[in-house]
This record gives sequence, structure tokens and C-alpha cells, in this order.
Amino acid sequence: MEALIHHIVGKYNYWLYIILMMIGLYAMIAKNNLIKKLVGMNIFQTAIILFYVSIGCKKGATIPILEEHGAHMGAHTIKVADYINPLPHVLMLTAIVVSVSTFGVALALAVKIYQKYKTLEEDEILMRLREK
Amino acid sequence: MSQHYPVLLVTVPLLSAFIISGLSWVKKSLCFPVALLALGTSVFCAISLLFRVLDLGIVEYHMGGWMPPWGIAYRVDLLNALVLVVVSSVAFLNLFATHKSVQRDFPEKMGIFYVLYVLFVTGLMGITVTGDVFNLYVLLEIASLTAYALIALGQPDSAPLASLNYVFIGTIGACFYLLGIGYLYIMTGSLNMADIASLLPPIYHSKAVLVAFIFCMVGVCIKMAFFPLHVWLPNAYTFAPNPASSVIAPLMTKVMVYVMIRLVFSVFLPDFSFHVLHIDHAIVWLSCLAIVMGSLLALNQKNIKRMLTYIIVSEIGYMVGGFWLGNRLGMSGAILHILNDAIMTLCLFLAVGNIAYKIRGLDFVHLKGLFRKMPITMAAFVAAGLSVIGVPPTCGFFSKWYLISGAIQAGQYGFMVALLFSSLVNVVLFFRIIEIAYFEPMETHHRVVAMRDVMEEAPLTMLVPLLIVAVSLVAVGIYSGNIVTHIILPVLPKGIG
Amino acid sequence: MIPQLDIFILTLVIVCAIAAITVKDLLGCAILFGAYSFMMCLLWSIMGSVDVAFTEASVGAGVSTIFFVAAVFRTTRRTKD
Amino acid sequence: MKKIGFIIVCLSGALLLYATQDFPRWGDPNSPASTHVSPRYIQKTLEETDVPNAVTSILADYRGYDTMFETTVIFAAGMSCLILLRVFKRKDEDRYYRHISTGITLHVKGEKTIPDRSKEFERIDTMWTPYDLIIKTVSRFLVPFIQIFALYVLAHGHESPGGGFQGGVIFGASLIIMAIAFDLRTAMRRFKEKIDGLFSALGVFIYAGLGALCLLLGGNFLDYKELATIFPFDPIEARAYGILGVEIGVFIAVMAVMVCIYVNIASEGRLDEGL
Repeated sequence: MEALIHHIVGKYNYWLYIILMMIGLYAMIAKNNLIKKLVGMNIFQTAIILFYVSIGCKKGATIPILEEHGAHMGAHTIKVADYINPLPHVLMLTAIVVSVSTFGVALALAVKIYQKYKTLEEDEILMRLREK
Repeated sequence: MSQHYPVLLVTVPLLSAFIISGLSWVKKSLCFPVALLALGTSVFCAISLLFRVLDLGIVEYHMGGWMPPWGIAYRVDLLNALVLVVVSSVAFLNLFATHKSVQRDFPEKMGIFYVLYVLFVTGLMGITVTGDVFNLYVLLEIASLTAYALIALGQPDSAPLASLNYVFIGTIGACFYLLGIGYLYIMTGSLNMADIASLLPPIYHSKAVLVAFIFCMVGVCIKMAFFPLHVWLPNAYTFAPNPASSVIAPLMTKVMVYVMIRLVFSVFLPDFSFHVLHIDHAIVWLSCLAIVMGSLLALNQKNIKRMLTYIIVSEIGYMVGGFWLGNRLGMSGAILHILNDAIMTLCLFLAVGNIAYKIRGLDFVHLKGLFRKMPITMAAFVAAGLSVIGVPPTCGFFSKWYLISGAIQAGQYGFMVALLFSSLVNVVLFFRIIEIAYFEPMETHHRVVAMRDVMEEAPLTMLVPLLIVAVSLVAVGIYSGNIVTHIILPVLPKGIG
Repeated sequence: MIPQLDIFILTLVIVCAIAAITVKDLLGCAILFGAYSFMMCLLWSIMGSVDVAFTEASVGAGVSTIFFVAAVFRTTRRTKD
Repeated sequence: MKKIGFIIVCLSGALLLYATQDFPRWGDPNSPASTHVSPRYIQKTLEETDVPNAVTSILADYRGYDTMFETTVIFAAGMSCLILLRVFKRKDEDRYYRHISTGITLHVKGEKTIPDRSKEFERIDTMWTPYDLIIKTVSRFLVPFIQIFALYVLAHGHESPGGGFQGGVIFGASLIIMAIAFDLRTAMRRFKEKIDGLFSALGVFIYAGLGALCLLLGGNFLDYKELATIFPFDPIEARAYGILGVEIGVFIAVMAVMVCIYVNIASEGRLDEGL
């Protein structure tokens, strides 16, 4: 029992990101409305960001902003274990930017599709296309 | 300056994109020359880089002067250099060839069109040259994002929907790739390709590495339209505007095949991919399926551009299958086919672009009597068609020869049969078009014109690049022996039989 | 960091995600999506990645929601699922 | 489709769950991710770049090349929205004007116009008439403070969370608030489309140009310490100033692109009427 709880506490963050990602992926595949699919896509991307942020986490560490006076005391006084790993944060800043860019372009496309078909439901659009 | 070629290659087009974007608000007529100049510089850098690598071996470049595991490094070997030359020259030729139709189709948005075009090429070249897995993801997103926009500019009825579907599927692909490198990062703590490769061997049997491999490969396969995951490609490429489709179709999928090869060669290492996993047979069978299904679906089409998109799907099967044969012949065939297929696809799509410049539709019925109307374009089209079929003097024959000998050496007779079957289907496909275009009389409303056999070719600026590409089909074919011995064989890692 | 708070917010994130993809009104979806992003941002600031949380608060909960509302304004609120 | 989706989702979920077994424990300070590459960033950032916020120093210096392309992604998104939605030909659409003193609305068709800024008439939108005094007044008060906060976030990115990207988004949001509280035309009069387009290119150009400048001064691309040869800094300070320079570039680009995407979506590319 103890081992199980130990196991759960050690990994639950990774499991939850998987659940979120699957929600997003399911919405992207199974939803009919184009904008709903977009929301699914964003949830999917955010879940991956959550995963990366979880990688960077360290128990008992603080945010990766060093205190200025550390510089004068020399590098050896900075303990690595005291600061959270900053590299995944940097990667995820990039990923957030990419996701908002994709979101913007996709919304522009959705607006363009709506101008043409006056609907955002995929099956209705395909029906219109088949009628032609 | 010569040590800076790897970075100039990418940053010159990048900087020029911003200049073009500024110019598009001030003076539109200058956009095209600037783009031409920038891509010309990249072609020059790429070719010089290829010679430099031939002379000196692997060239490395460290961004910001930081050493590799900490900073981002470019690492150029012969494989990168070859693909870089292909990407830059295809983009350059296509830019030159399609200027007239861009001018006609997007008179007001020409400047922004060129911005996106140049950014797309920048993204692809960055993907090719980089030695950092995360940098590859960012550049992949640049290339995809611009491709979405370029595709959506096509037919107003269906292009936005096709593009939005591409957005969804492409984002899943890119996110799977990101997830895969996340798994690699959590296991190794590094993002540099060479560094990951040196850290992986002790943990080859870890489940996380296996899943990382699967997700990276699935992501890349989605982006390259490997058969069951190809659903976005036919619509997107068919409805894209011709100037854009003739650069996206030859380059995007080929560069993704390159990424697959790069991941296997320099991140996971062939040792893991071939000897630890034992999935090579399964992938070869899947690619047989891709080849056969691609060819059959191509037979079913009534629109010339749509037919070509399915041919691309089956060509992807050639490259992936040839690579996973796992011997020197098959791999060199696959890498040679990246080069050949880029040239063939460019030639086909440029010819289609020329046809579309003069004729309303691209369905087979519109092609009647086209040989009399546009003889030069159709001659180039036929040359590319012969190359796709694999007729000897053209380059398509040689890569197919390597692939088939590789299949025989590996004992994968199924792959050989699939290749031969698809060649047969290609014969049917192209001779059907030749028959329609050569023997059938011109369309009724053209009849008066047809009587006099008036030639009505596309403008010279579109014809000359097309002819250059058509000639290079044969030239690359003749020199393919040299290319294989001097460029491709040295790339292959040692342990491959 | 407090595990109870962490788990509470994780639950809220998942509830918001499910609500955002099931609600039958796109404007509501936009707002729920903004709430989802904001919860995510809280979660990340609990985990100590302040820069990512700041970016998500300004981008995910802020600007993307505005884009979303603008797009809904130009299209329609109707959705079948 | 729903069933296929469910099967795919379950399969990939199972695969991912299977892989988590081999992960290091969550928050483990001895995991490979925390011990291989990242310790150097934490230990050396003050020494090598003079920036206490490790995230900023990695973002703009150690992995600055990624960030340049990240900004390019944003720029590409802005250009994509512009090319997809922007309608350059002015369509002759119905327009509504309100006579200010009497409140009578005029419906104008075709090409005949009343000048948009005439004193007696004001243009109103066909779909949406944002006319709320409270919102207008509050936003008029708030916008300058938001903008100052954005500049603070930009300038203080070296020592605290934030930086060019977040600052740019906040600044862009302040302009969007103006567009929502008043109307799109008012906002566009303050911040013209041409300026917007030029700014978005200029921002990324500053970033890439700074990198190219380092290259011309004899270093590698984006090697800010070369800036010390033309500016009076020592090489370590030069890195900090280089980071500030590129952050300013990111700020300008992001601000302009956010506005560009918003106005194009909200007005379907006519930059005329909108939310």
C-alpha cells in the first residue's frame, strides 16, 4: 500500500497530462464543429506544455531567478538543486507562441470558411460540397 | 566569410522576408527582385557548402558561440548539404518560373505572398541544416504555418477547408514530434542530436525511449503523408494555388523524409532502429501498401493535379520503404530518390502550372489537343512522366534501380513487386494523359484555333525554368553514379551491410 | 507547494477542459476556454515556472480568448456538439 | 468517426501511460533532465551574461536562435492572417450614419458617402454599436497604465518574470481594448495599418539584424559579446545589452502582430466595422 501511494505521488502529474491530452485529441478527431476541433487542438498543445513543465520541476527548489549577490561570492555558492530547471520553461515559451500563432491562423481560416458556407459544422460543409 | 555559410543560408532569406514585408507597403515591384536575390544567395551558399563539406568533412557552426549541448549547433554533413542544394535550387527555380502567375493571381497581395514563400523556404532549409531537435520543431512550425496560408489562397471554394484540415492533422503531427523529443529530454536531459545519440545506448531498452521513437516517427510520418496518414495531402495540394503547390509539393514531403533519415542516423542511431526494435520488416510492408494504394488511387482520378498528388503518396512509399530495407543499396536508393523525386515533382507541377496559366480547368477533358497548343510544356511533362515511370536515361530509373537491387539483396520481394506494379500503373497514368493530349481533337470551343494548329505557349519566363528542370532530369540521371559514390555512400553509417 | 491545492487545481483544469469541448454554445466555449487557460497558468505558477505562467496568462487567457470571441462574433455561436 | 477517435485516443493514451513507468519520479532533483545540461545555465548565467533570470538568459542568449524563429512564427502568423482575410478592394456595402444632434440614423447604399469624420454625422456599425460611456471612460483611464506596465515588463525582464514577448502581448492587448471599447475605426486611426505592418517586420528585423551585426563584427551569429567592439561595454555587459536589444525587437513584433491578427479577424479583413 505504501509503495502504491509512493508510486502515485511520484507520477500523478504525468498521468493527468495524459488525460488532458487525450481529451484534446478526442475532441480533434470526433467533434464535428470546426471551432470545437480548434479548442481540442489547443487543449492538446497545452497538455504537452504541462508535461514539459512537469519535467522541469524539482522538489524543494525555487523559481530560476538568481539573487544578485550570488555573483560576488563566486559560482560555487550557487546550488543547482535550489533552482528549478529553467530549460523546459524556455522551450515551452516557444511552444506557447507557436500554439497561439496556429490558433490565430486557424481562426482566420474558420472565418473564411464561414464566409463561404455560412456554417461551421463539418458535415454540413461536406454536404454543400457534394451538392455542387 | 566561408565559415558562416551554414547560417547565411538560412538568415539571408529570413532577413529578406522582413525587407520584402516592409517593401510590400511601400513599393510592390521591388518584392520579387529582393526575393530572387535572397534565394539566389542561398543557392550559392548551399552549393559552396556542399563543396566545403566534400573537402573538409563535417562542418559545425555554433550559434552565439555557445558549445553544443548548451547552445544550438548546426552540423552539416553530406546528407544535409545535398538536401540543402535541392531545397534551395528548387525554391529558386520555382520562384523565377511562377512570377508571372503570381502577378496575375495575387496582384494586391503579391508582396505578402513572397514573404510567406521566402519564410517557407527558410523553414525548410533550417529543418535541414539544424543539429538540435527542438530547433527542428520550431522551424517545422514555420514551414507548416506558411504552408497552411499558402495553400488556403487557392480555389476559394475548397482551399480553406483543405487547409484547415491540414492545420489539424499537421498540428497533431508536430505535437507528436514535440512529445517524442520531450520523452527523449526526460530520459537524457539533452536536446542536441549528437549529444542525445551519445547518451542513448545505455538506456536502449527503456520503455520511454521506445515510446519516444514511436511518437517521433508517427509525427514525422503524418507530416510526410505516409500512406494511412496521408489524408490531408491530396486535397491540400490539389486546391493550392499553382505557384505555391509547385514549391510545397516537391519540398515539404521530401524534407520530412530527410528528417526521418536524420532521426534514425544521428539521434536514435541505426543500431537501435534496426537491431533493437526489429520493426524494419513491418515498415517495409506498410510502404508496399502505400505504394500500391497510392498508385491505385491515382488511377481513379479525373483531375491531373489530383492524380499527381496521389503519385506523391506512392513515391513517399518508395523512399520510406527503401530506407527501411536496411542495406546500403536500399538506403542510397532512398536518398537518391529524395533528390530525383524533388526534381520530377517540380517538373510535373511547373508543367501543370503552365497549363493552368493558359487553360481554364485541369480535368482530363480540358487537356484535349494540348500537344498542339503547348508543345514545349507537354514535352517537359512527358519527360518528367518518363522519369516517374523509370525509363533509362532519366534520373527516376537509377533510383528505382537501386531500390529494386536493395529489395532483392534484403530478400524483400514484396517491395520489389510493389515497385514494379507502381511503375506499370504510372505507365498507364501518363500514357492516358499523352493519349488525351496528343490524339484527341481540341475542345469544341477551340475548334477554329485547332484547325490552324496555333501554338499558344506560356510566356518565356515560365518556359525557360521548366526546360532547365527537364534537362536536369536527364543530367542528374547521367551523373547519378557520381552522386552516389561521392555524396551518398560516405553518409551511410558503418554498421550497415 | 501544497499538494492539496495542486490536486484541486488539476481537477479544475480537467473539468474546464471537458466543459469547454462539450458546451453547446461557442461563446460559452470561448469563456470556458479562457478559464481553462487561466487554471493552467495557476498550475504552472504553483510548479514554479513563473515565466511560462505569465505568458500563458497574457496569451492563453488573454489574447487567444479575444481572438476567439472576435471569430465567434464574425461567425456564429451555434454548434451541434 | 467517434468510435475510431476513441480507439486512437485509447491506444495512444495506453502507450503514453506505459512509458511513464520508466520516468524518474516527479520533482526528482537527480533526474537526467536536471543534471545533464541545465546546471550550467543556473550556475553560469550571472557570470556569463549578467542576467539573474535564467529563463531570460537562455531564451535570448544560450538558445536565442530558437527565439528568433519563435518571433518569426508570430510574424508568419500575422502575415498569414493578413493575406487570408484582408480585402483590399473596398466593397460597396451598406453603411449607417447617425445624426448626432437628433439621433436619426441614415442608411447609405452604394458609393455615396458622408465623410467619415464629418461633424454632424457619426458612423455606426451595422451589427454592433458599442456605445457605453462607462466602458469608454474606464478604458481611457486604464490604457495608459496597461501600456506603462507592458513597458515595465519589457524592461524588467532581466530580473523578474517577463520580457519582450509578454510585454508585447500586454501592449497589443491595450490597443485591442481601445478597439473594443471605442470602435475599430478609432483604434485604426491611432495605429494605422501600414505602421502596423512595418512594425511587425521591423521587430523581427531588429532581432535578426542584431544577430547579423554580431556576424559582421567577426563573431558567430547572435554572439552578443562582439557588440563590445563598437559599444562601450565589457563583453559580459554586452551580452546583457544584446539580450535587451532583442527583447525590444520581440516586443515590437509581437505587439504589432497581435493587433494585426485581431483587426483582421474582427473585421473580416475590411478594417472598417468590427467588434
